[in-house]
Amino acid sequence: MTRDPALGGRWALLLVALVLAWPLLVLAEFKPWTLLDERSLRATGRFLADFFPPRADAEFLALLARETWRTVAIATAGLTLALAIAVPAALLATARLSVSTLEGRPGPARWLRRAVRAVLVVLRSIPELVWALVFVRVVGLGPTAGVLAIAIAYGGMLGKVYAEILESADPAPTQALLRGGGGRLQALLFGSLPSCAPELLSYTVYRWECAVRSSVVLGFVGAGGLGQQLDNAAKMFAGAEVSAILLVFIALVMASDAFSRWLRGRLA
Amino acid sequence: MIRLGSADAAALGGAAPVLHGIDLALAAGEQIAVIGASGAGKTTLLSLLALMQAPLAGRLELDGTDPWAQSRSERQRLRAGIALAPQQPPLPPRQRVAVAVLAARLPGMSLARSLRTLWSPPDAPLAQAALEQLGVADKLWQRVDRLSGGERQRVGLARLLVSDARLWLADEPLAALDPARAEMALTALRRNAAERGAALVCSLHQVDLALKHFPRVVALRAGRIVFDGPPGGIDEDLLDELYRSQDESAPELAPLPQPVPLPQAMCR
Amino acid sequence: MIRLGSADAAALGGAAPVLHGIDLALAAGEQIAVIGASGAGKTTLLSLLALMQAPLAGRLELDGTDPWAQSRSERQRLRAGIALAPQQPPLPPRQRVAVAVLAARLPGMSLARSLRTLWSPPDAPLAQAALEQLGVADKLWQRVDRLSGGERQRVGLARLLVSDARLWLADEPLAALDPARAEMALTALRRNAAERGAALVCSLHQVDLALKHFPRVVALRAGRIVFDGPPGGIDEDLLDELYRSQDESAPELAPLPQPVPLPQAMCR
Amino acid sequence: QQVLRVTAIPDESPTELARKFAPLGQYLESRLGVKVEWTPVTDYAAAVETLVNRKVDLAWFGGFTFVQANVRSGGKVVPLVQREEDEKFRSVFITDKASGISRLEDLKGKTLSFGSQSSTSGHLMPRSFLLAAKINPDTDLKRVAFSGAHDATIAAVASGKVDAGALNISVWEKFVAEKKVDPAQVKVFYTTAPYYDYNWSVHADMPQALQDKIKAAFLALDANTPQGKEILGLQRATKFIASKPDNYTGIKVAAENAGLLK
Amino acid sequence: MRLSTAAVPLGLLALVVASFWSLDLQWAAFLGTDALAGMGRFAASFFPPETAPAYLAKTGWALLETLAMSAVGTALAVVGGLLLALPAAGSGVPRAAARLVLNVLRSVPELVWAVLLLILAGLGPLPGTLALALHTSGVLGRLFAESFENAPPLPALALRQRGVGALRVWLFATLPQTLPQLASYTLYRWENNIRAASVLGVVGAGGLGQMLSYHLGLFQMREACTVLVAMMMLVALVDTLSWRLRQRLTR
Ligand SMILES: Nc1ncnc2c1ncn2[C@@H]1O[C@H](COP(=O)(O)OP(=O)(O)OP(=O)(O)O)[C@@H](O)[C@H]1O
Ligand SMILES: Nc1ncnc2c1ncn2[C@@H]1O[C@H](COP(=O)(O)OP(=O)(O)OP(=O)(O)O)[C@@H](O)[C@H]1O
Ligand SMILES: [Mg+2]
Ligand SMILES: [Mg+2]
Repeated sequence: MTRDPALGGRWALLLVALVLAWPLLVLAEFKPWTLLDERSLRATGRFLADFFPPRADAEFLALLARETWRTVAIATAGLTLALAIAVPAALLATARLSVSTLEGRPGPARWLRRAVRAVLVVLRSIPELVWALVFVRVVGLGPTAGVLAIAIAYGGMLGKVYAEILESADPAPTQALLRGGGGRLQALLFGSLPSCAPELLSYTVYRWECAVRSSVVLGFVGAGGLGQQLDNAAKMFAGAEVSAILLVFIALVMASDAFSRWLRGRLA
Repeated sequence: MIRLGSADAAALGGAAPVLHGIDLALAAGEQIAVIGASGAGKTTLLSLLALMQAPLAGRLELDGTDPWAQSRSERQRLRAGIALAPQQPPLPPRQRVAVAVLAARLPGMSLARSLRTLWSPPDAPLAQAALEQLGVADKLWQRVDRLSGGERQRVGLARLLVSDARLWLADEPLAALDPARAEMALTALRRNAAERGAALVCSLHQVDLALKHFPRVVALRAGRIVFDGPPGGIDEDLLDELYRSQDESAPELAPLPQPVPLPQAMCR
Repeated sequence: MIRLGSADAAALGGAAPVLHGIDLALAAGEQIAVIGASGAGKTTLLSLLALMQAPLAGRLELDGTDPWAQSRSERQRLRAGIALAPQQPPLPPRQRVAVAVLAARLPGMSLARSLRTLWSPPDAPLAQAALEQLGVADKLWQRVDRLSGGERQRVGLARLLVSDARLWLADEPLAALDPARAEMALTALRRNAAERGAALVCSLHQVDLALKHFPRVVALRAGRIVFDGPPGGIDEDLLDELYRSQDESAPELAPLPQPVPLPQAMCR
Repeated sequence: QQVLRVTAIPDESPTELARKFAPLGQYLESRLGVKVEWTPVTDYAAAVETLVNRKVDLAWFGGFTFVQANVRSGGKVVPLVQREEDEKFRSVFITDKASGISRLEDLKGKTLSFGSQSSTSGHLMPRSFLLAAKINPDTDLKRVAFSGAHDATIAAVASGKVDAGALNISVWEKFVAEKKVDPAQVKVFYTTAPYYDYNWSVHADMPQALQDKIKAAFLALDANTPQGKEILGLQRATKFIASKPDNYTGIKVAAENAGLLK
Repeated sequence: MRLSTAAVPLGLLALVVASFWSLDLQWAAFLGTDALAGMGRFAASFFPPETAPAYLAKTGWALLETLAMSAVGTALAVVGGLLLALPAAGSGVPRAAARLVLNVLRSVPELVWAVLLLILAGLGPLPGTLALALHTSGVLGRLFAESFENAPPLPALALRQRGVGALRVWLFATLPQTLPQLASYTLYRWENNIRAASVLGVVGAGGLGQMLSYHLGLFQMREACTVLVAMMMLVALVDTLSWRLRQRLTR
């Protein structure tokens, strides 16, 4: 009676994990000790020594300020369009508001849910960089491609995560309402939103930060913004400029982090 | 009004049946107490009556038809007529008492009015009247998570009082209440149910209150109904059997097992 | 052993004082029942004794010294000697009963042994013995969220039985238990506490059990101690006063307010 | 006012390209009487697409990118001029002194970095010379990497991240001249035979008169004038000469053989 | 109070409007018939995908490599994220320090980490794996810290009341409650990292991404299409896998 019935399963699981980990480590050529050989340490040291002091003349700073705003603007515009995709998709995709699932007998609506989920998978399984590559070829270089790429890839991501947040919340209040015969939107507003709203909001703000980072990366394929500057600086091995741009990024993301905390504080 | 015919059921979230061959008929406006040892299946029985899950076997009829044979939307409509106050009140933290109570009226509420209720409940006097009958009127605008245990429980019961359901189910409504408030709550439930013609089913551990207040008592033992009738029919022997340890091999109360051994090594 | 001198305290998470001028001394090995109406401050009193919060005013002494004047680490050490079973058993869902129970032994456990306990508890027999005394030994390997209400509560109490604290605090330990299991649990608590020389404080709504089992009863009314002595000193008048509605302006139980009005417009 | 938009394949860092172009742009503005606008792009394919879709008017192409543009536009890309050096351009294979590699055959089982996959001198021609030496980069080498640009290839070899690298000879010579690489540590172990490379191209839809004016402007650059000296120096050219599509048939064949053009 | 309540949404609205306005987006270039036709031609050039067996085998290997990079990177990130999330969900100086580290790790995108790491670790999957691990540690660490902070506090409080140390309170009360959420975040990040791993190929980190940028650069659209299909299959696979795992975990 006091023998742990789960113990065997746990050992088996551990074994399976180890057996799976081995080929993965080999395939990823995971040999971190190569980082410590003398030649790579020297190269690293040279590169890092270049980082200080970061470049900070007025002209460069003005350029950075302009590009920073462009980066933020691309992210904001892209995320706004993404919301237009994500919100309706999430409401369609979540099983939490489904009365049939509540009863343990999925109804026909689950096919709709699956279809919506499949579309979301397609939207986000292609990285925004690839979307951008495609759009750059179509609309030419510039922010339009970046905005569209973010809108599409993030629409898919947000839609999925919104649905999941709604589902991971304590189901009791929502189900009590549905069970009591409440409508879906009512159940959402009264049951799920009070507990999910902070998480939904903070996730959205978090995604906006991600969009800022993405729009940086999109700069690498010509969508403008800080990324393009970073690409230039890195290709020149201009350590002082790289470090200045990195500092700007970090400041940008920390600012949006503070913004998110403040916003959540207001909601609570 | 609602009738179970040799129904089996699993606990909510479980798979194995814990109720076996339940036969139970409930007329409109009837008042029943369900008693039985911890783990006997009282909560599971109420979840069946609340249409939270279908019976694994057997029949369930509501007004002569099987709700589980109907369409989902039809069943959802039927649920609006049934209100359940679970063992642990499912109240979203941070919500105010007034809103939490009025959420019970959502099934019949328009979307516009639901939104108004979130903003500032127009039906607050109704909630107030219900809370008054339970002795917690002064907490109307308090946040739900700032209540004492007994206050929370009474807020959960106030939901029944304001609902316009025809079948009220209360799972151990008195667990967290002192004797006076228990009497008060039971009186309020019975009186309001009678005035509104709603049927009332309460699961109770307080056998004395069950026998004193209810014209009909159902006793469960290990998932089966062992008694169903007026309280007069319950005698000491039956109570003994009801609450005797169900696991026959376990020692009876008398020879208590040795005190828990605490080897020195474990103590520090 | 522990002593409160004209102490005031706020409810946990609240700011306004709900306990006023509490004087209470508890000797080692003593057993006390705390009674009082819902909202009287029983839970708050236990939280004071459990060193979960400092009194707003007045003194608290543990073995002659004020724990709130000590360093934080010293206070942490003192807390290991005090075990509290809250009103709602604070058990992480999905954790297995054995682990949940043995968590109470963490204060004296080495880190290595704690890790082993998570993997597969070596002290399972100890948990088993404690559960047996409460009649839930068969749930040893069940997940906590697959228990009925009364089973959960008993698992919460088993934590007290396995702990090596010298002061056991139980907040309404019998709320979800049927009469037989309530007797059984109370007997187990008192007997084990006595054998181990631990002091025991239980808040109870079951006045009859409190009077029958405890040599000393403390009665709270609106945050003040109105009685402290052997159960013989409690008479009908005192009980009446204890449980009378505390809000003097509210109607007494007799003239029940009018039934909740349900204007036609609200019904559909 | 009319605008002449100009771009170039990013075989060097974009800021370097912009710096190199500035005086040439002013010169063209004065000669053509139109505003000249520099449009940086971030990958080779984008440079090709922008000219094919006529989002720019004039582009600096490598031999292989010119062939790609010509194919994608259905033969509507016209090479105007090229540097004298581009008639006999070369690539070099470099390695670390300590690696023990001294011939192409030694590369078997080693790691090699090209520049961009669309580069003529950093990928296509080195690959075709490897194939000619009976070494298939995709199967005989341990790993083939693409550093993205010629200067990045040098950095990868210098820090020992790859055993060898293949790149444009003129970038190599520039790095040696500017002492950005230590010849005692990194050495050239193979230099390819000469081939045709870079040119300045326009779209065939450009008015013939304008095409001729641009061509004339390039051909008129003279190293004996101060302005010509500066521009030619930055372009690493002695002078510009007329170019023609036939120059690049060899590249096209090499690309087809190497499976890079389908 | 009322005014400042309205100020937040108004401020956000202003940010959105300013973004659209200042970017001067070329909707015409995107929605014009010309552009649509161009896009159609461009899309058509992707079909049919290349299906030569040798090429499929090569794609398969790259797929495995991407899978391995993302899995190892994510696993390392879980370890790093947990190590940082514990202090970050605590209090005082360690909390501030851990949050700073998390912010720095998170604010630098994988691609940028990869560019920096290429100097350190050379071309190939290792810098890619490490880049994923660094960035994801920041992301997961923050999400983990948040779920620790949002976990129902009572179980932890009960143990803390007994004087149990922070680590074991976390192990016995917070972790079991948040485990499904942690797993869900991890699995979700893993899906994310598969896409990120593809992008990293652009800077020389191997896998499907390297093939994609190679073929896109050479205008070999049909081969690129095969790679894209493989990428989508991989994501779909991980998606279902993680959905299943999550369902099991939350049961
Ligand atoms: N977080 C809180 N914030 C503010 N007030 C609170 C909070 N929690 C409880 N209270 C109030 O403090 C008073 C005492 O609460 P306490 O929980 O100690 O009562 P109790 O005697 O345990 O009652 P019960 O028997 O209902 O559990 C009550 O009036 C309650 O409304
Ligand atoms: N989610 C679950 N999965 C599996 N078994 C469960 C689950 N919930 C409850 N059970 C088991 O089902 C049986 C009946 O549970 P139920 O909750 O109906 O009892 P109850 O009569 O309400 O008891 P209590 O008075 O303790 O609340 C118990 O033995 C319990 O252990
Ligand atoms: Mg129950
Ligand atoms: Mg209490």
